[in-house]
Amino acid sequence: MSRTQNSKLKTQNSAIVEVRGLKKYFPVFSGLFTQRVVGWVKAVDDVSFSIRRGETLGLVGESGCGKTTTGRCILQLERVTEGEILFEGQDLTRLGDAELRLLRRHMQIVFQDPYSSLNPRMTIGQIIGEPIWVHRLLRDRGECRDRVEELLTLVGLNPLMAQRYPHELSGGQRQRVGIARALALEARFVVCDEPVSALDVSIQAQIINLLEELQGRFSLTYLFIAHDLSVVRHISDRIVVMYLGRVAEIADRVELYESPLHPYTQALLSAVPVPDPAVEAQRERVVLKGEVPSPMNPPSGCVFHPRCPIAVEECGQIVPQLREIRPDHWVACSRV
Amino acid sequence: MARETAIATKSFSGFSFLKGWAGVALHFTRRRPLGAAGALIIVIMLLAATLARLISPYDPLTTDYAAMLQAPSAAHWFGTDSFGRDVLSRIIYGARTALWVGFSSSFVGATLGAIIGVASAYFGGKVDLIVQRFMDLLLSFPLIVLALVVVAVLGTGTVNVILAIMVPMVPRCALVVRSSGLSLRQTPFIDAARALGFGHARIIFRHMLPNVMAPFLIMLTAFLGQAILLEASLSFLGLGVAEPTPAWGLMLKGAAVEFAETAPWMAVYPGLAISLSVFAFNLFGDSLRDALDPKLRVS
Amino acid sequence: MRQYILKRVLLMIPTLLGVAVLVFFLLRVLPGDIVELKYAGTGTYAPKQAIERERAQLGLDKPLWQQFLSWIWGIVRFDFGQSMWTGRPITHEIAIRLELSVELALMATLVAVLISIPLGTLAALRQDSWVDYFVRVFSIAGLAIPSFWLGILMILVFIIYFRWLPPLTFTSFWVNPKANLMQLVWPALAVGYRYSAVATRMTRSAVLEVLREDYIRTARAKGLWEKVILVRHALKNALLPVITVIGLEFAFLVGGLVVTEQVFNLNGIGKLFVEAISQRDYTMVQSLVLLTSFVFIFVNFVVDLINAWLDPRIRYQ
Amino acid sequence: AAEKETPRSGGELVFAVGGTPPSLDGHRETTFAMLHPVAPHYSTLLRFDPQGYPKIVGDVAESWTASKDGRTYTFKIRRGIKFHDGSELTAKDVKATYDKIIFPPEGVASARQGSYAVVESIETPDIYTVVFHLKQPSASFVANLASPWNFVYKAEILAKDPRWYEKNVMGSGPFIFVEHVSGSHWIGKKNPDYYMKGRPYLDGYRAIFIRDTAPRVAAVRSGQALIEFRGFNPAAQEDIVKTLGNKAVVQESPWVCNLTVSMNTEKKPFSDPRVRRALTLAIDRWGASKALSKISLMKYVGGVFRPGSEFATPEAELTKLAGFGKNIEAARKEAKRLLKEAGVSEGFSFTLKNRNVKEPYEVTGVYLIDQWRQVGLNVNHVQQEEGPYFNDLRQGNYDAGIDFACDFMDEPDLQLQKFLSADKSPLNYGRYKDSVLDDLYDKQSRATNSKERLKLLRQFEKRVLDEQAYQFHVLWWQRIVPHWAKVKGWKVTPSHYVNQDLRDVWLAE
Amino acid sequence: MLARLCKINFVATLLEVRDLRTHFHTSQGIVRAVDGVSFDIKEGETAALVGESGCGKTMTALSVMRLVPKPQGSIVGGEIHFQGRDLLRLTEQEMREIRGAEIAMIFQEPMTSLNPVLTIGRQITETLEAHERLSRDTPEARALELLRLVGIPDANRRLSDYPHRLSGGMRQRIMIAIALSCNPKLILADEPTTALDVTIQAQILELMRELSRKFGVAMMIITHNLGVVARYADRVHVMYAGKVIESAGARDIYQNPRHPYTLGLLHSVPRLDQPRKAKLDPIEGQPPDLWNLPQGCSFSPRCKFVIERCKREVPPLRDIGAGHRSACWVAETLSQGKVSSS
Ligand SMILES: Nc1ncnc2c1ncn2[C@@H]1O[C@H](COP(=O)(O)OP(=O)(O)OP(=O)(O)O)[C@@H](O)[C@H]1O
Ligand SMILES: Nc1ncnc2c1ncn2[C@@H]1O[C@H](COP(=O)(O)OP(=O)(O)OP(=O)(O)O)[C@@H](O)[C@H]1O
Ligand SMILES: [Mg+2]
Ligand SMILES: [Mg+2]
Repeated sequence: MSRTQNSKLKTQNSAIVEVRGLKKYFPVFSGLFTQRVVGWVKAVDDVSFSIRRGETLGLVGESGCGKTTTGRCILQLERVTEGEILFEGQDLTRLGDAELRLLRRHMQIVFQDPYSSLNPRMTIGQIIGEPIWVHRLLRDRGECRDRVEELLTLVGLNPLMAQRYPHELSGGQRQRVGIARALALEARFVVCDEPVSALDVSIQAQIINLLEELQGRFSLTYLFIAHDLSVVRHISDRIVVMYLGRVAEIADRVELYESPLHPYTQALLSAVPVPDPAVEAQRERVVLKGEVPSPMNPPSGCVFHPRCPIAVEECGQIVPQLREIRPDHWVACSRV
Repeated sequence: MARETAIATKSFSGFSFLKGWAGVALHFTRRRPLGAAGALIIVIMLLAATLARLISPYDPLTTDYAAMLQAPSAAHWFGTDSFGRDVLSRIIYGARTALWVGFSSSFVGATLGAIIGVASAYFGGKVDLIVQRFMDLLLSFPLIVLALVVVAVLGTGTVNVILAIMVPMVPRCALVVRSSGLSLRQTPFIDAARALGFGHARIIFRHMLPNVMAPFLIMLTAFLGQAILLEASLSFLGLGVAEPTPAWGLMLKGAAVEFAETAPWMAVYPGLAISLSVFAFNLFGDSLRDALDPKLRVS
Repeated sequence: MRQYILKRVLLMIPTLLGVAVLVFFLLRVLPGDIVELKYAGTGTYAPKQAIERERAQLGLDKPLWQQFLSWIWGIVRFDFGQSMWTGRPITHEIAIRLELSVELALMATLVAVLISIPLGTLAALRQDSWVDYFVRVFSIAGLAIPSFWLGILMILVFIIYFRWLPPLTFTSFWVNPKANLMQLVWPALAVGYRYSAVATRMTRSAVLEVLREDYIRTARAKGLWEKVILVRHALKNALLPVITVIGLEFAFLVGGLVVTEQVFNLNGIGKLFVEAISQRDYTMVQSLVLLTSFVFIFVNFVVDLINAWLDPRIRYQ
Repeated sequence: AAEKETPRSGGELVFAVGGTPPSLDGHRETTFAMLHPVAPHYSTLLRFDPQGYPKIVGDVAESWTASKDGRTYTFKIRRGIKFHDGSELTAKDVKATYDKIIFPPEGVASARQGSYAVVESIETPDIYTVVFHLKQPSASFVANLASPWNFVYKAEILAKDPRWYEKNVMGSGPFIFVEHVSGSHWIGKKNPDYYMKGRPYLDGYRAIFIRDTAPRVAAVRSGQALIEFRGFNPAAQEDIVKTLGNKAVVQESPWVCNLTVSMNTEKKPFSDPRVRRALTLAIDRWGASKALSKISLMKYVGGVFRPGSEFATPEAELTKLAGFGKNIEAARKEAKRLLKEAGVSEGFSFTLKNRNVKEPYEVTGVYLIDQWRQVGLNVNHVQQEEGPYFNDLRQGNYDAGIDFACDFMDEPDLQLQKFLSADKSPLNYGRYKDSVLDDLYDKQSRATNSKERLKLLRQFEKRVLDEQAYQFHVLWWQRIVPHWAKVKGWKVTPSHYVNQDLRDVWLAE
Repeated sequence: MLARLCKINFVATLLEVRDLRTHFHTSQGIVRAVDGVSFDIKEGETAALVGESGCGKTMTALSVMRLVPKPQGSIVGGEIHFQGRDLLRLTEQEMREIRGAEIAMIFQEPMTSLNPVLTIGRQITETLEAHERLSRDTPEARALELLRLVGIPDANRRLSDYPHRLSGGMRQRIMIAIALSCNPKLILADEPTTALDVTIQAQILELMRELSRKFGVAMMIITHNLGVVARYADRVHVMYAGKVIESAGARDIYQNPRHPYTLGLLHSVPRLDQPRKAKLDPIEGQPPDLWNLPQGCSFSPRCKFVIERCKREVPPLRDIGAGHRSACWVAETLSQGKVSSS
């Protein structure tokens, strides 16, 4: 129900976040007296995409391809090397510490690891209540406590949990607390950095359902980072596929899964296991050769060409640009 | 009959009230008997120090030249020293000095070190580099020189000794805490705190510091034993607290060595007191380290 | 690798310079002046102009920065100057003591290694058994017994029961090994025992920790003999932190044995340190601090090299 | 009985020294740690009779005469004294030596220059005669020439480099320098050409530097050192005697050393003589003598002069001085009364600054604090290292302090100097000015009549210790030298500075 | 495929685990990590052990190897028959000879399972030496051969390399090489691909299948993801809270699950091969704590099909036909339709 309304909104509203030419290089130090920079880890290299208000944008790719870094850059937890991050039209990269701090309440993050994302020395109540208190959303202890209980109920936890410490909770419960904390400041935009990949399959579904439900209720916008393609397909409206710091493909969910264009996306999709031996037996597998290269010295030209089944010689020379092959379907491959 | 049951239920409820702490203590004792033994000695020391006035048989300062160098007897359990002062009383009061010097120097030293270490890890980059260099410098500076310099500038006396012992502890604690701080810095809940728009001070003091409690406590207990020993060594070198303050190291200094043969009790008992207390703190600290974090390394 | 070594060597310079600045100015804020101490030492009176003259002679009348620069300039040329107290060259004064101190430190370290590695390993293998408890109590006792106390007891035992005392003057090992060892063995034992405590505990915890590692489980799953697992897989990894600790202790022992040297009347660096500070022998203290800091940094560097040699993860960085 | 034995030649004497020599120049140093190992290499103009202190005898000087007006002294130099380099020692060398001491050239330090302020000039009419001209008569002049510090150096060397002797040894004494290992030991060997035939008896000697008491005592007990000349405290003596039995002998003597309490008279309430008097009255010196002598060097009750010396006040008279009486109860009562009168409240708290040395400073500090506690004063003990301690005392940054004096002989000029007005004597840490005392000092210094001098000294003592109580003595020290009986020919003196050239020392067996 | 299935029926049983119990003594009490586990593995068969985190999969495998961490954990009961011998009755020395040689194991974390200070070559050859399978000079040659076998390029150079220079996938290949080195009969692979990327996961699994076929090695793949093993396993054993609650042939279990937990597991994951569902069907609630198991069936508090009996009696693992075993009182009446309709 709410979902259809949402999708209507999506088309009308402009982007809530726009990433333009984002680059994040981590320096590699060495050298004599001074710590001279001898190289760069190109964690994110010229990435652009936008996130529309109210949608869920999925971000998939192999480990180390720069998904987390992209998310952290958007939230300014990492200073970008180059590029712009527009949040509701405002370029975050140009803001100072104090200005940023005010904006932070509108964008939040839910982490992958439910065990280390909560301060083990604080009670659940303190963890959720602290941001409310610090940002002075409520000035009264009692009100604050009520609000915490309300949030706990919202994410499906017993309000009595406020007294407990994180270690007394299971992984799924902690992830709910993490979500409640993100909601405490009434954020409009939430980066979910692999929020379910550390959880058991049976719990994953609970959290995914919760995230979807909350999105409907508070018209949230998600950047949903994951490497499990079936989960991403389930939750996302549009999907960005990254490979070695670059965007390989951007497309609508249905479009991407039904007709993936980039050879990497195709391989990725074919590698996803399906829990049915009958189906599996018939599925054709594109098993990629080789390993993911190091982002410190990525291959020249198209970063995927050493593993690409359809690569030709020129792929090693020309960096393919993101092209809109079909409406709203962007691919960075010169062979498509 | 009825009264008996009343008492029984009362004591039972009293016990259940204490259950939390008693349970922890009981568990600790069962799992780490050595640590529990250490804790017991520490508790005895603490009692001796706080109740010194009540339990010591004599005033520790009163000299009695009629009773110089007396062997242990019913009147003086541990004998008397060369001024005719009661050794037992001086040892009991000496626990005060030892604990006061030990606790305050290691607490202040470790806390300062922890704050510096955490802040250095949190800010990273240039700040970290500069702080690290400075800590390296302090570390490479000979400990004994630091102590000697402090005493030379300020003279002997309890407060100065505390300072002298404290200074070298700061970089040592900072080093250890920084390394756990560095990994803490990478943990998501610190990122979460930043994402929530908290200030630096809040993140350092409220989110990072409480989470380096384990290395902090371990350093603290390790320092405690060391501080007591250092105080004794400094006093032995004549750089510690001043006579006639009752202090163990001081009791061992000079006189005890001179009279080691004619009046061995003057040397034996304070020596035992030092060894036993340092032993206890180390024992306890070790077990605490095992209990808190087997992976943590303290050098 | 060569570049790494060069870098580390060059990085010593700023640290040593920092130490130099620190010690130089720390000494100048100490109350009491070497010249006045020299004369007032026994309560006799020295005329003012004699004191002034002496100060001028020692160069103490010049502005501080000049004194500092000329000192540093001397050091750059490996000229450490003369002791302000005895007037003899500092290199000479230190050299006599350094041999003893380094030898003692080496011997004590050897004792510590011989005690700590077998005991620590044993304790780890038999965790929470009586062997473990014994080793822990034994090693902690080493930490708890003040070394001056142990030294005094040793000397008293020698004197009272054997009517014998280790030689009081130092003979170089190369001149007379027996006399040399007779003098140094006892303090080395006393100190070595004490320092074995830290190393034993480190060995124990390192071995314990390594034994919990996944690759030990892998080794077991391969069906290796327990002995091979211990020596090849566990100890090699566990020794890394132990070496660091032992190295640091060694660095500390050179110049840090103030009390022990005093108790055994050893003519070493530690004793010289205390004397020089109480005499306000500025040039001497400065050189000594520089020396001990250098030893500390250098030993650290060597330890890092050893670790790099043992641990390929560091080696290839 | 010992004197009857015939000395035996040979052997090496090993002795312990409780410190290390700074420079080797006797003229500039003030510590026994230099004197004990170095003195055997040198001769002096005069010396104290080794067997009969305080008699003064010649060393380099064969004889001497004084003029009637007491302003000219003529010394005849012994012929045939040779420096260790073989050259002959002459009047020229003596003059050069004393010129360096009394009129040190630029850049040369002289520690005792002040003791020779009366000397106007030195002349050498011929190579075996030295003449000292004084500005005025001086009662202590000859005694000062027996100073053990005044090593006779070679004029030629001094002419080339007046500081040569700081790092080198070249004398004419009974022993020749062999080796010095810094901080470790010092070796000397017999001088076969020593002017006194048959001396020295020893083939050589070895001084071992042991700064700390415990190993020093152990060294003597184990026989690694046969003697330590400065002296041990009673406990060490007991241990040594217990270990060695009849292989040990103990020589004892009062010592020309004492501890005094000095007060900052510029500070309230110590500016009030009543308070200072109360402080001295509160000290039970006779009790202390009994108690402390068992555990420390502190022993003899005395005024400004060493008890037993020719200048000392007899006990009967001494007990009349404030704080020296035998009725301690009465004295304490009086002290309390005085304090009350001066408006010092019960429990008044002040700081006692003390040297950070165990023996006998700390012991005395503990004792004094306890004594003052008994008249209702609350004393805070601050022990400092030598440097800061002297600094504070000199700058008046203290309430009360334990001061000390140690001289090489009994001599009013030396012992009274520290009580002169602060502008006259830098050793006066009391910061007072008292022209009466200054006058008395000058008079006694010139007094050639010993009776008259004694009278002046009594007046001086009464004013310092009793009437004004500016500074007051606690106790004088005892010198106890327990040593191996086989060390012969050495007799203890009231000063550990004199009689250290080892000329007459020999080893039995 | 069918041929393979038929073949299995005639092949001898290699490993037979009966009522295995492994307990841990912890401060909370006794943790029943493995609480009566029974299953068989036939020669050459690939079995999968599936279950949520903490349900005792690793401990089951370690119990078979007799490598349960001492002294906290101990095998308190049951039998493990391997080629007719009860492993639990062997001496430590006999067991050592079996480890690595007869039964090999691959661990979950390729990053930490190799010793960082020994070369790859050394870590392979030491297994060979321990079991004295080869004469003195051949281990290197064998190591080289193994590296080529697991598809490591430039094998010669890699022999003298240290583990930290290799990527996770490479390390897992090394682990496989080590496991294969002594031609074992059985390989226990504890989540061999969980730590790896999807594309690398596929590589490793394909490799393992290929090799197991080539050498006829039986394999037990432990995983928490039902999808991962669908393609590779012949037989699947599902574990829940220390017990095997269902085991059946692979096709059977995916198409006709006979335990509510398996059913729930299959339904709670989104699937790429099916149209996207509006909402996922999670299994509500939390897995129980192993030191504090509920009465009766451990799954009963989360079960949609729960009946009164489930809360009282522990359902035994029973045969419900065609080699399909399930530990549910209502296994027979369970149908997929019921779940989707609820
Ligand atoms: N602080 C850092 N310093 C240096 N390199 C970094 C840093 N953070 C990330 N990197 C590198 O940047 C690259 C991208 O990292 P990122 O964490 O964004 O990947 P990811 O796609 O989130 O991977 P995963 O799926 O494993 O979470 C990696 O190669 C990583 O090693
Ligand atoms: N050393 C130990 N001490 C106490 N309990 C332990 C220990 N090791 C494992 N356990 C407990 O045993 C149970 C089973 O653990 P096991 O490792 O077999 O689970 P698993 O199914 O392999 O889980 P995962 O999927 O997370 O690897 C867990 O609940 C765990 O808490
Ligand atoms: Mg990530
Ligand atoms: Mg597992």
